[in-house]
Amino acid sequence: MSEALLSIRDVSLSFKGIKALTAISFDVADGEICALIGPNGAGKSSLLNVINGVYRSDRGELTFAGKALRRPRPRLAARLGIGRTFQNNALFKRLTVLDNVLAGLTRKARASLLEHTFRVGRSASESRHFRELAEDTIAFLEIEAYRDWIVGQLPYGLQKRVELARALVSRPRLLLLDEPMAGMNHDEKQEISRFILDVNRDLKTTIVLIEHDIGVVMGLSDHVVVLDYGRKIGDGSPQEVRDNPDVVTAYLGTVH
Amino acid sequence: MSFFLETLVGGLLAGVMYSLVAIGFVLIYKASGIFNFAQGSMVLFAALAFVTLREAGWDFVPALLVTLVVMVAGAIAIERFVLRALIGQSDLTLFMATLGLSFVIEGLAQLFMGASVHELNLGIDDIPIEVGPILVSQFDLLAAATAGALVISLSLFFNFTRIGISLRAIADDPLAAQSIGIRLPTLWRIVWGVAGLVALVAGLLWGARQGVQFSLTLVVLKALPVLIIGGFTSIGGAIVGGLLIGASESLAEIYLGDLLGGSVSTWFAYVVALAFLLIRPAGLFGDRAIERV
Amino acid sequence: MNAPEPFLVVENVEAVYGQAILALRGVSLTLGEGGVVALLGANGAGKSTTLKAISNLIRAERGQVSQGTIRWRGRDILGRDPSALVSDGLVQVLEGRHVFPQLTVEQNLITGAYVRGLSKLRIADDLERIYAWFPRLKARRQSRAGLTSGGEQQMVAIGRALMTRPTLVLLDEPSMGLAPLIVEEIFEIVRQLNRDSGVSFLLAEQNANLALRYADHAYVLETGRVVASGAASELARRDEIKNIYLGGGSAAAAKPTRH
Amino acid sequence: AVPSVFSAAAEEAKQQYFPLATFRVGAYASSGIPVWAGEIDYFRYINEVEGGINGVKLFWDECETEWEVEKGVECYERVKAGKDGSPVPIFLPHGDPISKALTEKTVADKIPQITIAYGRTESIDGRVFPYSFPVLFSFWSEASSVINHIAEIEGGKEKLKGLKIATVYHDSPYGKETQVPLDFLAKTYGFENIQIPVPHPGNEQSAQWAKIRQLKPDYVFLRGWGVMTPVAIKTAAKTGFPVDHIIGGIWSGSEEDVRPAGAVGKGYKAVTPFPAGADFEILKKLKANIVDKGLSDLKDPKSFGSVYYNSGVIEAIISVEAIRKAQSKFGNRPVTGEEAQWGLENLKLDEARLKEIGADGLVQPLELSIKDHEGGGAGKILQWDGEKWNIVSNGWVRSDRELLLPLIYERAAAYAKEKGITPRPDVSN
Amino acid sequence: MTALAAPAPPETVESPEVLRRWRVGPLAIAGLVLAFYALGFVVHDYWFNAILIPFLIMALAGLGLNLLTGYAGQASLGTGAFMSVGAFATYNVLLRLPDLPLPVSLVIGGLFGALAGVIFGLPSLRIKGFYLTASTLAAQFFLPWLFNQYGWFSNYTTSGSISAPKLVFLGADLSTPLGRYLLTLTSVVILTWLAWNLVTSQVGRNWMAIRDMDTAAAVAGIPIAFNKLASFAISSFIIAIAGALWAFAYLGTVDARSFDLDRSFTVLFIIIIGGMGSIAGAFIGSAFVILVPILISNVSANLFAGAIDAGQSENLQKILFGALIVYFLIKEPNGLYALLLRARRRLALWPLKS
Ligand SMILES: Nc1ncnc2c1ncn2[C@@H]1O[C@H](COP(=O)(O)OP(=O)(O)OP(=O)(O)O)[C@@H](O)[C@H]1O
Ligand SMILES: Nc1ncnc2c1ncn2[C@@H]1O[C@H](COP(=O)(O)OP(=O)(O)OP(=O)(O)O)[C@@H](O)[C@H]1O
Ligand SMILES: [Mg+2]
Ligand SMILES: [Mg+2]
Repeated sequence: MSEALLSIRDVSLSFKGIKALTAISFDVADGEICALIGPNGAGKSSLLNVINGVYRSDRGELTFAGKALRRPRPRLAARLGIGRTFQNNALFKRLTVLDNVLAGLTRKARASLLEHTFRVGRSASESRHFRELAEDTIAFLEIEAYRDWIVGQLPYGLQKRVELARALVSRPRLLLLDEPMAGMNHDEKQEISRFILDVNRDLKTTIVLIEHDIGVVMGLSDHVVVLDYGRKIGDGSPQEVRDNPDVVTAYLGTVH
Repeated sequence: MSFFLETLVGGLLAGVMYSLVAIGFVLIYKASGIFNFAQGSMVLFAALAFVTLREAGWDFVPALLVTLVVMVAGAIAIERFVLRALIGQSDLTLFMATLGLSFVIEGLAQLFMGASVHELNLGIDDIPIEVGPILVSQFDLLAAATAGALVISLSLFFNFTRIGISLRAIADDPLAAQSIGIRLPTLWRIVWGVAGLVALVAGLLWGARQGVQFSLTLVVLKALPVLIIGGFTSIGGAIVGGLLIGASESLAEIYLGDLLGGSVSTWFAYVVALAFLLIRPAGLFGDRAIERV
Repeated sequence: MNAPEPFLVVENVEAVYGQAILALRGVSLTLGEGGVVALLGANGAGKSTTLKAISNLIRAERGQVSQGTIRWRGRDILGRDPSALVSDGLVQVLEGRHVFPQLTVEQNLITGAYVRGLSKLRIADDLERIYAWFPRLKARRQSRAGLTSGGEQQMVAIGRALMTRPTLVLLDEPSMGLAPLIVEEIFEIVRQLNRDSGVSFLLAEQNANLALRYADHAYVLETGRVVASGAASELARRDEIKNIYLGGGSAAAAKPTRH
Repeated sequence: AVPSVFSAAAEEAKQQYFPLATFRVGAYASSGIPVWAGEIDYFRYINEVEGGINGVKLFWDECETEWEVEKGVECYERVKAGKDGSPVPIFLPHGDPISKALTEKTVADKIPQITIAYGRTESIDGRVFPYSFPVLFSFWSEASSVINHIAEIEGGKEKLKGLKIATVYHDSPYGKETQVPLDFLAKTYGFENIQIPVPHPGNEQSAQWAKIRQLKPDYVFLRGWGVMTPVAIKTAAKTGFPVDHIIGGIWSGSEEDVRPAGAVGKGYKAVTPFPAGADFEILKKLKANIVDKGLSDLKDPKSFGSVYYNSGVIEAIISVEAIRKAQSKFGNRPVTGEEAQWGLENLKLDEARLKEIGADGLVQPLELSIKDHEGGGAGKILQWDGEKWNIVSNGWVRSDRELLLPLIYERAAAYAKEKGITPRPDVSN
Repeated sequence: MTALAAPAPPETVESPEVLRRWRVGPLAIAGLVLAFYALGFVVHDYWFNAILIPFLIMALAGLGLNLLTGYAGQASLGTGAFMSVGAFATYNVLLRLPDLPLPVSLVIGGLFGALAGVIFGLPSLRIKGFYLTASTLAAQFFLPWLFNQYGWFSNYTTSGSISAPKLVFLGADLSTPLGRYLLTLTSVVILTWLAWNLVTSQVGRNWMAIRDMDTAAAVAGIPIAFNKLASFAISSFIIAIAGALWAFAYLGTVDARSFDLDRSFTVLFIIIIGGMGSIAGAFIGSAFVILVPILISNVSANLFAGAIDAGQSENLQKILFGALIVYFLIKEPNGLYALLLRARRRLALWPLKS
């Protein structure tokens, strides 16, 4: 394992008396797949929201790629190369799949408003270039057939894929995935797992992922962090976590 | 000082009149997230129906009841032919539908009841009475009392009955509301019916002040800033907003008017409202938008 | 045809969205009284649409049933007002956590009881029952539902539907976004309600193993058609069905692994 | 090019086309309905009783404007070419904004527009505005007449000195039209000129009247519009200002304006070029020949003889007389706009002629010329007795037109300069 | 999963990349534009003054508002106010800098509109939904008040209304109906082209992303504040030019009151009935709003002349118009444009399936 790409130190977050996160610390190594698990309402999504600046933590520090993230804001995080998908699909509902994916490329855009308005300068070449990138990603995730569909009319599972494509297209260094496989059947989950592995391996993207399917987590991740009631109750390799009795009682139950 | 007080009191009393119109908006917005532009036409229609009956020789109470029945029938028709067909459409689409509706209502009002200007006499003298150093009109006090009573009873009605929560559920997510058995049609009829009642009250009071005529529809312009300040979803907010707007508008006209050349009250209320929004993006008492990811 | 007609009969139903997208192409299925039937199939197969066609919530999404019949307890329910169906005991849990965001968790749950017009006391009893199933909700009862976590919202949606005291529940992807313990809990609730109160369930579920474990009968959909059906235990054994339509075999099937 | 084509055609056409841009729905329908009734009733009277204007009967189409500019323009464009070979002699835009939008179009099309008691005051100068005719009573004359009426009450113009006269006006270009003349008259006569705006629509005026209570003016000149008038009267009563010291302007002086104010409106006065009442000779004739025969356009018999009804009749009389005048030069046939312009600019209605028409007392004596498209400039003062208007002035109250005209010409010249218009020479006859 | 055959995509919404790929589009549009120019030389005055010019100008205003509302998702009721800025600014430029060529004056007028748009768009950074819509009313009431209140804006005319000095460009007099038509048409063509460029570029896509979900847009790296203000600026620029044309190419003279709230409603109405987030929608909506009342009134004038009372017939027309609005909204909430697309698709499939 190489050094930490993201390090979280002592992060706390509360909402009107509800402690969503309490003094969370852990590191995500460069190039690893880190799974975040825990019961419902444990604070997993909140933690992702803190990392890319959707929520502002009350306390604590974040370091990304060696630099302290003092006041993370979503756009800043995006510019630094942190991509994200959401638990409740947050797609641009009335745009097509292709346009959703293209929108994910904004952080790479250089052409100005005026260039676009008058179709001069970098406008055309950039559009062409973006189009290629987007098509590649769409092909990679095997959703070409739906390229021109309005996203709002796609079934849930496909929407999750589109979201992944949108996050992926700008080649982020860190990808935060919030339940990317919810609502999918076994095969589909495997397919997505393969995509995630490919991205991780081929593009060297570091991934933090929330997932409830423990089988997937075990198969996919290098490192698992367990949250419960806003606290970290486990942190280690998949096997270690699985054998941790706290984790079993709080989360897994006896089923697995 | 007494001049200041008089201006202030005049403004506050006017503000109550604005609230009266604003409540109609709040009701419908609460129930369906619709910004009902036809509220002004409903005010006109109600007042016109009432005077027409009165002028035809009806007594006060029967005229009032029949008007109310007409308004409720209208509410049922609106639910049946417009709202039901537009369930789940975007806010703007619904908004525009109410604009279309306002054409229909205005057209119907004039078709059946003519376009003449009518006097509406509620039998309350508009004679000033002296309260200390200031003059207050009996009529205005009555209007204020009516509005107050209306607000309190509606607040109670909506906060302490199931209807209140059901309405918020519908406004939040009509699909989910239907999925658990909340009857949109029934509730919409109730709310639009109550909005018709409010329109009737507003129409009577405003009609008595300014005559029953087409420009009654314009009273909505006074209600909008009230809504922004109070919040679109709060009945109590409508009254607080009304007082704030009435008072500030009146004072501005007097004290800023000279400075800026008068007529500042055309926009002053909106600017006050805007300033409020910058501090509280959902008005004083409105529900904040919820967005979780 | 002397045998009494089954509890719920869906016959040859075709459904269209926006007068353009044909989502169901002749789906037929039956559900006996007190049965638990699973609807399986890949993304976009038409599971949710089938449920919405039955509950008639499809109308609100600009969809409509263009052909076929749906009968419940012997009566044609096609095109009936969805809320009327709820008061008769047919409730659907929508896919994707449709809570009322501005209402608190508790208010959300209470709205489910309105259709029965019960006294405050009876509602309180029912609430306690839901809280006993989902303690997490009790802790968050005063929070606005829109602000709670994804899984909490899912619990609210299910709890709220159960507050209507239904006799037929259409459950759309109940396990989505829930932690393993809670998923088990939900299926246990299904079993318990089914056994103790005779509530029937029609559930659309992606987790085929789980669904087949709890259901007694299952239908497999593909692109708007029923492509297989049978007793759950039998389907669970037929490997070719599992491989083709349900994605992979048993839990032991190869998982993608690193290295 | 248009008129020449039509003058040829018009000679064949037997009837005179006279399109009407009505407003029978929308915000101003309550005034529009009686106005058009008066207009149409008079036209019918001309056709039925007099057999047309020198034998040329009138026929008309209506198009609805809702008093909106765009609809007015559309309407004008739709009708301006005439119908069945008969040209349009005169267009009545009936609306201040519409008339302004038509100012240049009417010049291009050579169709005169008559704008009684609205429109640009400076269009009195026919050298700059050849096709706009603010006949009878401009806003400047209105203001001046009101001041002169106050002077009469007070016992002479010298008594104006030191008086406080407040103008409560609708805050719009229309409302502001009287600021310049009042300013000028205040300087001339030495009264204090207070201006208090009321924003549109004027349904809430507590602040304005609180101010009046504080400033204690001797008279209030109320230049209202629509709902502003009854609200002003009511609010005045509420704040203790004597209603009989309020004098309304032309558009604050109809039954529709005071009736909603109810009992407190009693004693309220207004200046108008459209005296109310059904006793005028021509109204009696209309009653006998049109209304009683069921030919009237009026649905509500109460409105017969009202300010608005009479205003329609007056406007129709002036239009008909202008056409008649034009026929005297161009022949007894349907006339074109250009010909009607000549008719208007040479129109002279003296007492004798008015008597013949039966309009003495209803229409003021009038003499138009190229330099003077107004021609009259006097109004009568009405007072509301709770039921109806009574004329309380002694005949027509004249304005100080001689004083004001130079100012008006100055403004017209400035307009001409801005628009690059070369004024027509004044070739009176 | 991949076995799932995807049916043809439903084409009810304009999405940037879909538009970009239009093949027949450019030719058809060029043809349409030429046809419009050609129209100028065959029709009668009435068509220019009463139909074509107002239709084009309202379509332009609709286009401007559609950028803001349909694309960027910020509903505004300040359209009338921004039109008035254009009219009064252009008027003052024409008056005070008479040597500038006409198009430059128009552009300057538009820039003032853009400035006003940015100022009154600032609240959008904090406020959303109907609260924002209602707050744009501040612009709607403040700006026309300003122009009415201070005589400087109307060069101290007593009437408070402004009218265009002679419209001349390159020595050609554009004051004739044909001239005004060509001026309007050319402005509309150019601005439509620019708007088209925008909405089919990354900018348009970003606006639509913000419209559909602004948190997600921010997470995808889209600068929210900049884009919201840019949409206000560009939309107001176009609307302001529409306002100037309204004043000078259509009516010839206006006062501030003619840019009242009703005007704002009309424009909003145009885009909703025509199709939100669709360029063609603005034109279709404008045609509906301008033509349908005229049509109804012409038809009823010929049909019922004399048969029913004039006043009642007007009321019936108004009811009919209102009912039509509701009817079309129910029939197709995405606007007439979507309705047309669907009809076209039906027609294409016609022999196969109804
Ligand atoms: N914006 C917010 N306002 C109030 N409470 C919040 C907010 N966001 C999260 N919470 C609360 O914080 C807690 C943690 O929520 P979070 O969404 O992080 O859980 P989670 O671990 O992602 O759960 P799940 O698996 O159900 O998605 C929950 O109890 C939730 O209600
Ligand atoms: N609101 C809608 N508008 C248009 N098309 C829709 C809508 N909802 C579903 N569809 C279409 O109908 C088909 C069936 O979708 P449905 O949601 O029933 O599938 P599903 O089996 O529930 O899939 P998932 O497992 O993803 O939930 C899909 O092709 C989908 O694109
Ligand atoms: Mg979560
Ligand atoms: Mg589904």
